[in-house]
Amino acid sequence: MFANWPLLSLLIWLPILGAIPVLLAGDRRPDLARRVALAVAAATFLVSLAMLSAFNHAIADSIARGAADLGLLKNMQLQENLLWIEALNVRYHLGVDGISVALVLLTTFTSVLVVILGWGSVEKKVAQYMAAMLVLEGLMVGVFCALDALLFYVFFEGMLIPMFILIGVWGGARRVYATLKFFIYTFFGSIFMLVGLLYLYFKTGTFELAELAKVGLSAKEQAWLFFAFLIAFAVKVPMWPVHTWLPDAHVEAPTGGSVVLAAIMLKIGGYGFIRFSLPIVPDASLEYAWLVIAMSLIAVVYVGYVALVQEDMKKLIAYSSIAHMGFVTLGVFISLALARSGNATGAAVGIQGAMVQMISHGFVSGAMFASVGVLYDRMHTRMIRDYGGVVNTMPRFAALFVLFAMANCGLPGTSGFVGEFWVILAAFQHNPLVGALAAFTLIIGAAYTLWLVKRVIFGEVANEHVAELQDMNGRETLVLATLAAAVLLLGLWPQPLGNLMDAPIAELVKHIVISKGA
Amino acid sequence: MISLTDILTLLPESFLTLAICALLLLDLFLKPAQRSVTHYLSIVVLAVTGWLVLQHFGEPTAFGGMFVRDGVAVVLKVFVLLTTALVFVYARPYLRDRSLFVGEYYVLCLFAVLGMMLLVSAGSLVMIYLGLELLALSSYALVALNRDSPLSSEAAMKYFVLGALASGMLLYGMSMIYGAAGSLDLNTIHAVAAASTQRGLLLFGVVFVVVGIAFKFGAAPFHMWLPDVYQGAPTAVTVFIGSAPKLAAFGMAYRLLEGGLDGLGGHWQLMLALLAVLSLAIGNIAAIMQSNLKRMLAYSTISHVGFLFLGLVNGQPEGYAAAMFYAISYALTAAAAFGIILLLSRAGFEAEEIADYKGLSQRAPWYAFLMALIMFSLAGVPPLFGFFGKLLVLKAVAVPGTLWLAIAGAIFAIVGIYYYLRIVKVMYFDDPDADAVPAKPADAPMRAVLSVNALALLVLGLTWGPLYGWCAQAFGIR
Amino acid sequence: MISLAHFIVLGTILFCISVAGIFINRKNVIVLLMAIELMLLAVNMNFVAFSRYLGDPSGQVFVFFILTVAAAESAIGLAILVVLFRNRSTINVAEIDSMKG
Amino acid sequence: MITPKLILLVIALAPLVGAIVAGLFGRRVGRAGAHTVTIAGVAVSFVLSCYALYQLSTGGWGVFNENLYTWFEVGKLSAHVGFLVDRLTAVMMVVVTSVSLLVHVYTIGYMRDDPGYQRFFSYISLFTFSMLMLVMSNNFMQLFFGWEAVGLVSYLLIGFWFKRPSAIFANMKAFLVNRVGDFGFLLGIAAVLFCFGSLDYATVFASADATLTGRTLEIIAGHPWQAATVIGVLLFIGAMGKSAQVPLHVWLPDSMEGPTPISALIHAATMVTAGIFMVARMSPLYELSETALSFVLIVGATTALFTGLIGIVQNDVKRVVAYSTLSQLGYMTVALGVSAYSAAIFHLMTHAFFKALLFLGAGSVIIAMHHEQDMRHMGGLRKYMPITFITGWIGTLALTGFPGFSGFFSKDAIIEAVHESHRYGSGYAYLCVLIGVFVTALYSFRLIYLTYHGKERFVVEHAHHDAHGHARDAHHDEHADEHADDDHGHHEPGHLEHAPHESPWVVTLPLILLAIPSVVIGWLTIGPMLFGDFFAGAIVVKEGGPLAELAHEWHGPGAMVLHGLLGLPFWFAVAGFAVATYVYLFNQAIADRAAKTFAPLYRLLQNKYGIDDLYFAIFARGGLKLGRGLWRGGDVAVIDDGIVNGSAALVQRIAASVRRLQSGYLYHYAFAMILGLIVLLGGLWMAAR
Repeated sequence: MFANWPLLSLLIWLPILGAIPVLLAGDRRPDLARRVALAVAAATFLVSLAMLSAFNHAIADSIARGAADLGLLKNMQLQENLLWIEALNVRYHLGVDGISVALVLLTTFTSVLVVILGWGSVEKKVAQYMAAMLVLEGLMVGVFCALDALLFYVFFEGMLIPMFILIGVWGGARRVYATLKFFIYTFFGSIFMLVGLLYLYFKTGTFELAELAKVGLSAKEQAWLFFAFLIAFAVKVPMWPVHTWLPDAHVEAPTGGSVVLAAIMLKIGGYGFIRFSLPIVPDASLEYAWLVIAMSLIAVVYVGYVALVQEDMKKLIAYSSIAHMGFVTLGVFISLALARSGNATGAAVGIQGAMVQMISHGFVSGAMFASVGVLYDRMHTRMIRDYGGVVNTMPRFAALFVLFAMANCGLPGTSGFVGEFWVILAAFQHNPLVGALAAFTLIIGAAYTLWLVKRVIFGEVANEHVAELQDMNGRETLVLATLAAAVLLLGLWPQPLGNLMDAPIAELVKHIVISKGA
Repeated sequence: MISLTDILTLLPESFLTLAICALLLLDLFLKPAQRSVTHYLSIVVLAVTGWLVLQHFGEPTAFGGMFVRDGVAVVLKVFVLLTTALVFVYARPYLRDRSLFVGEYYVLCLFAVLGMMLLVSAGSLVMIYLGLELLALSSYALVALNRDSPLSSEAAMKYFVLGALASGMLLYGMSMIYGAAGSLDLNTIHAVAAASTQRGLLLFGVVFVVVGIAFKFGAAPFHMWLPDVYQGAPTAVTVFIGSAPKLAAFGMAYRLLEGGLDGLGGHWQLMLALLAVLSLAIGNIAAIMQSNLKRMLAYSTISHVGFLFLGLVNGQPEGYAAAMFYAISYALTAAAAFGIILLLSRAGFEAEEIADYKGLSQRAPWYAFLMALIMFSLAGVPPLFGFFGKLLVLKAVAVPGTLWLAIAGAIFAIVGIYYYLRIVKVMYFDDPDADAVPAKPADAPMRAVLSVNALALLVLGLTWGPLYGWCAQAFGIR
Repeated sequence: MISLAHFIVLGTILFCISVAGIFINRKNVIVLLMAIELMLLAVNMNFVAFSRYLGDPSGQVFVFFILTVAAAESAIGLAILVVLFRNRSTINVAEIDSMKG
Repeated sequence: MITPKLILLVIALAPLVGAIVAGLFGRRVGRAGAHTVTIAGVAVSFVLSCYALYQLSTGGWGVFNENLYTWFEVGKLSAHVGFLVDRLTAVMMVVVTSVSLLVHVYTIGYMRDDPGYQRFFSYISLFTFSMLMLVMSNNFMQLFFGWEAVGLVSYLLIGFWFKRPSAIFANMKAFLVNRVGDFGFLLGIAAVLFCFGSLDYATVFASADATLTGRTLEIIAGHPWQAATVIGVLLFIGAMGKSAQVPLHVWLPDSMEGPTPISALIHAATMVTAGIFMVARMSPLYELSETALSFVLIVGATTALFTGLIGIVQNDVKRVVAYSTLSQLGYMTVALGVSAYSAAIFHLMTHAFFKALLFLGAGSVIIAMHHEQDMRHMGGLRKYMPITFITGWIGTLALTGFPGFSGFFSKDAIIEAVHESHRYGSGYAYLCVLIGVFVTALYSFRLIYLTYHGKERFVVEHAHHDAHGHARDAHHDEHADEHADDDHGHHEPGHLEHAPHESPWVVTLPLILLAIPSVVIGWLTIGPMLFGDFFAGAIVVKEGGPLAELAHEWHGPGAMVLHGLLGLPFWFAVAGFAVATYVYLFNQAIADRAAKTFAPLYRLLQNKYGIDDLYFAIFARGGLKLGRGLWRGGDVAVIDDGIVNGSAALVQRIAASVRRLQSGYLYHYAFAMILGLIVLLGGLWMAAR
C-alpha cells in the first residue's frame, strides 16, 4: 500500500524537519523536547517499517514504473528520481535494495533507542542534543538511500556537523581534541573521494552510481580512484592505521553519540566499499585486495591486542569495534577475490558475512556502549579499575552485560557469531592462513571481552560506590532488553536478513567478476 | 558619434551617477538626526539601479565597444548591488554607535559601486583603468573613514601605496599591450593576441596585468595589504571591501584575460595556477595562527581567492562560470560573516577578537547558530553554499592535466577546515567569560536581513541549481 | 635618431627607479607618493611613445586620463598622509607597523 | 501422532524449557518449583532417550537424520539445525541424560543452602540441552553451536560463586583455553566446507573417501599437506580443548572451583567427553589419515600417563579425581588413536558412571566436612558415612579396572587394542597406558585411604553444638556464606563444629544409582558394543582395526575376566594397590620421605610440570606486554603523536614562520610584490626559452 509513497524522502526529512519543533520546545522545557524527539524518532521508525513492508512486494511495480535501467542497482526499489542541479545533471535519486533496507532499519531502530537513552543521561541543552540526534539520523538514512554519488557525498559529509557538535558540546574532558580529530580525520578522508568523484564526472558526465559502475576505466585510473575511495572509507570504518580517531571520539562522546557512532556511522564505511569501490573500480580493488585484507587482519590481531590492555571501558569497546569492523572489510574483499576465482558461493558467503557482521555489530557495540553509559551515569567514571563485583548490586544489568559480552566474542546463538563465522569460512577458502588469522579473533576477542567482564562484573564488591549502585531503571532496561532481543533474534534466526540481501549481493557478485579495464 | 542607444545602454550607470550626485547634495542639507534618509535613499538607489540593469535597455555594446553589457556584466552587477545593499544594512548600527554615520560613507560606497559596474562591463583598457581607479580611490578614502583611529589611517596608507604601486604595474602592462596590439580596445587586442606570432612584448605586458589582477583579488604574494586593511579599516568598511570588490575583480580578470588575452592562455593560466597554489597555502596556513577574527577572515579570503583562481586556470567557460559562482557565494558569505561581527560589536567594543566569541551559543544561541552556518559554509562543508562553490572549481580542475591542482586544493581545504572549526568550537564548546559583553538587542532590520542572509547559505546549498544555471548561461553554456 | 626603443628603455628605467623608490625608501612617506607619481609618468612616457609610433591617438587620450587620475590619487594620498600624521604624529615609514602577523 | 521426530524434539527441548522457567521465573517459582520443573524436564528426556535407544538397538527405528530448521542459507551453502540419531548418538543421549538427572537430584541436597539455587538448576538444565544438541547434531555448524554452548555453560558454572577470585579466574581460563581449541575446530570445519562444499555429516561422510584421498591443501605455499590430515588434526585440536588433552589440559583441574555437581556432570561425565564423541563421530574422516590418528594416539597417551602422575601428589580430594579424569580421557583418546572408536565410546560410558560416582562421593564427603576439601584433614570417615564409603570403593575399583567391574572391561579393551595396533606411536602409547594403570591404582587407593580409612585427622569442636545433634539448620546461612565468600570461611582447616555424618538421601540415592551401572554396565554391554555390530554404520573402521583382531579371541565377558586376571594390566593395578595400601594405610612416613628424597620430581609434579606457569608467563603476561607495546608504541607513539598530531604541529610551526613574513612594514610588502613580479617574469622568460 505504501509502494507509491515517497517513503525514502519521508525517512530522510521527517527527522531533520522534526528537529525544528524539538528546538522550538527549547532547553527550558526539556521534557517536552524529549517527548517530541521521541515522537519523531518513533514515527521515523514506523515509516521505515512501512518501507520494509513496501519493499518486499514493490519489486514488480518498481519495474512496472519503468525505473531507469540501473544495471548493477537493478533491485533498487521505492526509487525517487528528481533532477536536482540540471546544469551538472546532479539528481536527487533515492532508492533502496536489501542492503540499504537493512542498514536504514538499523539506523531508525537505533535512533529510537538513542533518544530514549538520552532521556536520563543528558541534562544540559536537551533540546539541542535531541535535535542534533534527529538531524544526524536523517542524514545517515540519506547516505544509505542515495543513488547519486554527489547526493551521497553531501549526506556523507553533512553528518559530520551534528556529530561534531554532539561530541564537542556534550562530550567529556578532552572533547575538543577528540571532536576536532574526528572531524578533520574524516574530512581528510572524504575530500579525496570528492576529487575522485569529480574525475568520474569528467569521464561520464553524471554522478549516477549506476552509470559510474558501468564506465570503463584504465588500470591507472582505477588505481587512483581506488585509493581515493579507500582513504575515505577506511577512515570511516575505521581500518588500521587510520583508526586512532575512533577511541578518542568514543571516549569523549556522550553515550548516545557513542552508540550512534559505533552502531551506524562505522557501517557507512563498509557500505561505501560495497557501493563504490567494488562496483566502480573492481579491477583495482582486486589488485589491491591484498592490502585491504592485510589491513583488516592487522585490525583483528593487532587491535585485538591493543584492546586487551585498555583501562578505559569505552576505549576497550572502541578498539573491539575496530577489530570487528575488520571482519567487514575482510569479508568484502575476500569475496571479491573469490568471485574472480570463480567461487561465486564463497563470494556470496563472504559479503553476506560482512553485511550480517555490520548489522550485528550495530546491535552489539551499541549495546555495549549503552551498558557502559548505564554504569557511567551512576559512577561517572569509565575506568575499569573503579569497578568490580557489579553483579552483586546490579544483577539484571550484569546478566545483560554478560550476554552482550558473549555476543561480542562471537558466541554461537548470538548475532556476533553469524558474520564472523561466514567471513572466516570464506577467508579459509581464499587462503587458509588468512582464515587462521581471522579466526584468531575467537581467542583474542574472548580474551579482552571476558577479562573486562571479570574485572567489572564479577568478584567481590570493589568499593563503596559499587556497593551503592542501583540496578537499571525501567527505561534503561527497556533499551538494553530490546537490544538483547535483537542480538539473540539475529543470532538464532538470521535467515530473513539473508533473504533481504541475497538479490543485491548476487547481483554485485555477478558484476564484479567482469573486468572493466578499458 | 554618441547615440541615444549608447546612453540607454549605459542607463543604470548614468542613473547611479546622477543619483550619487543628488545624494551628495541632499546629504548636505540633512541634520545628523535625519541621516537615515540618506541610508534608505541609497538603498533605494541600489534597488533601482539593479532593476535598470535587469531591464537590458539598449544594445549589448555601447560607445564603440568601450562598454559591454553581456550576461557576465549583468550577473556581476546584480550581485555587486545586492551585496552592497546588504552591507548598508549591516553597517548602519555600527556607524551610528561610532558617530561615523555620515553621508560620505554612502556616497563613497556608491562611487565604488559605480566603479565596479564600469569595471565589469569595460570593453577597453581605458574603461578598466577608470573603473578600477574609481573603485580603488573610494576604497582608500573609506578605509580612512574613521579619522581618529591610528589603525585605520595606517591601513589606509598601506592600502593606498600598495594599491598605487599595483595600478602602476597594471598600467605599465597595459602600455606594453597597447604597444604590441596597437589598440586599447579589448576585442582588437584579442584578435591580435590570437593571431600574432611575435608575442614577446604582449607576454611582457601580460605579466604586469596578471600582477594587477592578483593584487585586486589579494592573491599571494600580492596579498600583503589585505590582512592589515581588513583589520585596520572600520568593520563597516571591511564588510564592504571584503565582499563586493571580489566580484568586480573577477569581472576585471575575465575582461582582461579571457576577453583580451585569451590567445596567450597557456602563459597566464600557468601564472594563475602558481598564484592559486601559493594563495591556498599562505592563506590557509597563516589563518591558523590568528587571534583577531577580522584578520583571520582576511587570510581566509586569500585562500578563497586561491580556490577562485582554480576556476580560471583552464580558461574554459565552465571554469569561468564556476569561478563566478564562487565569487558570488564568497561575497554573500563574507558579507554575512562580517555582518555577525558588526552585529555583536557596539560603541567601545569591536567584537573582533576570537576570544570575544566564547560561549556565544549560551549568550546568543541564534547568532551563534548563524555564525556556525557561515563558518561551515566558508569551510566548504555540505550541504552549505560554500561547499558547492568549491565543488564547482574543483570540478573545473579535476581533469587530466590539472588534477594536481585539484589535489592541492583538497589538501589545503583540510588545513583550512581547522580554523573555521575553531570559531565553532569557541562559540559552542567554551563557556563564556564572566566579563563577556552581553549581545546587544540588534536593530530589527539588520537582524532580519542577516538571518535571511545566513540561512540563505543553507537554502542556496540545497537549491543552488538556478543560480549556477544563470552563471553558466552568462558564459553561453547551453 | 631616437628610436622607439630608446623611449621604452627610458620608460622602463623610470619605472624601475620609482619601484626601487617604493621599497628601498624607509624614511618618509612623501617620497613614496613622489615615487608613485614617477611611476605613472613612466607609464605615460610609454603610452605617448607607442601612440606616436603607432600613429594612433587613443594612447595619448589614455595619458590624459592617467594624468587626471594621478592628480586625484595624490590628493587622496596626501589626505591620508595628513590623517596618519594627526594620529601618529610621524610619517616615518619604518614606524607604521602596528599591524603585523 | 507420535513420531520419532517428535520424541527427539521433546528429548532436546524438555531441559531447555526447564532451564528457561528456572532461569527467568526463578524468583516466581521458588526453589522447589525450580528443581521440580528442571528435574521433570531432564527426567522426561532421560526416559525418552532410553526409549529411543531401545528402539534403535532393537531396530524399531532406523537411523534418524532430518533437518528441522534452516538457520542460514547462502547460495548453494546452507546451515541447518537437524538431528542425526543412530545408536552412537542414542548411547550418548542416555549417558548424558541419566547422569544429568542424577546430578539434578543430587544438587537438591548439595546446593540447598545456596542463594543461587534456581540459577544453578537453570544452568545445569541449559547444559543438558546444549549437550544434547551437540550429540544429536547432524551437521558441523550445529556441532559447533553445541560445542560453544556447553563451553558457555561451563564458564557460567565454574564461575558460579562469582565472588571467589579463584573461581572467576578459573572460568575465564577455562573459556580461553577452550577457545584455543575452538580456534582449531572452527578452522577444521572451514577446511571440511572447503573440501566438501557442505556441512552435513551425511554428505561429507558419504563422499569422504572419494573427496579426500589424494587431496592436498597448501596452507603454507609450496607445502602441500594431505587434506585428511589437516582436517583431522584441526578438528582434534578442538577435541583437545574440550576433552582437556595435553597441552590444553590446564583448565580442567582449575574448573574444580565450580560446585561439585558440575564437576561430576560437566567436567567428568559429559562435556569433557564431547571431544571423544566428536572424533568417534568423524571416524570416516579420521580413518583416511594415519598421521592424524598417530597424532591423536600420542597426545592421548601422553595425557593418560603424565596427568595421572600429578594426581598422586594432590591433596585436594576433588583435584585428585580431576586428574584421574584427565588421565581417563587420555585413555579414551588413545583408543581413538588406534581406531578403536567403539572402545573409546565404551570407556566413555563406563567412565561417565563411575567418575560421576566418584565426584558425587567426593562432594558428599565435602558436605560432611563442611567444604573442607583437603584430604590431609580427613581420614576414618568410613564409620561416619557408610554409603558414601561403599559407593566410593565401588567407584574406585571400577576406575582402577578391577576385573568384573565396568572399568575393567573398557580399560582392558583399550589396552589390548593398543597392544594389537601397529600404528606409529602405539609402542609408546602401550607403555604409557600400562604405567597409567599402576598410577591410577596408586592415586585412587591413596584417595580412598586418606579419606575413609586411617585415623581421623580433624578435630570436632563441640563449641556450639546444639542438643538435637543436627546442627545443619542452625548453620544454613553460615554455609551460605561459605559458598559465597572464600573456601572454608572462618574456621581454620580441620576443625568442624560437629561430627561429619552421612548426607541426606537426595545425595546418597544418586550414589547408589550410579554405583549399580559402575559395576554391571561393562559386563552387560561389552559384547555388542565392542565386538558386535552395534555401532555399525555410525563408526567406520578400515579393515583390520585392532578391535577386529581382538574379536577373534572374544569368548564373552566371563572369559575376559578370567583372562584379565592373568593380564599384565591387572598386575600393574595390583602393584599400585599394594603400594598405596602399604604407604597410606600402614606407613604414612614413607610418603613424606619419598617426597623428600625425590624432591625435584615431587616439586615437578606439585607445580604440574610448570606448564600453567609457562602459559601464564607467555600468553597472559606476554600478551599484555605485546598489547601495551602495540598500543603505546604503535597507536600512541607512531600514529597519533607521530603522524596525526605531528603533522598538525608541523603546520602550526610553518604557520608561525609564514606569519613572520607579514612584518607590517610597507616596504616589505612592496618588496614581496616586486619579488612576485620578478618570479613571474623569470618564469615567463624560462618558458619563452
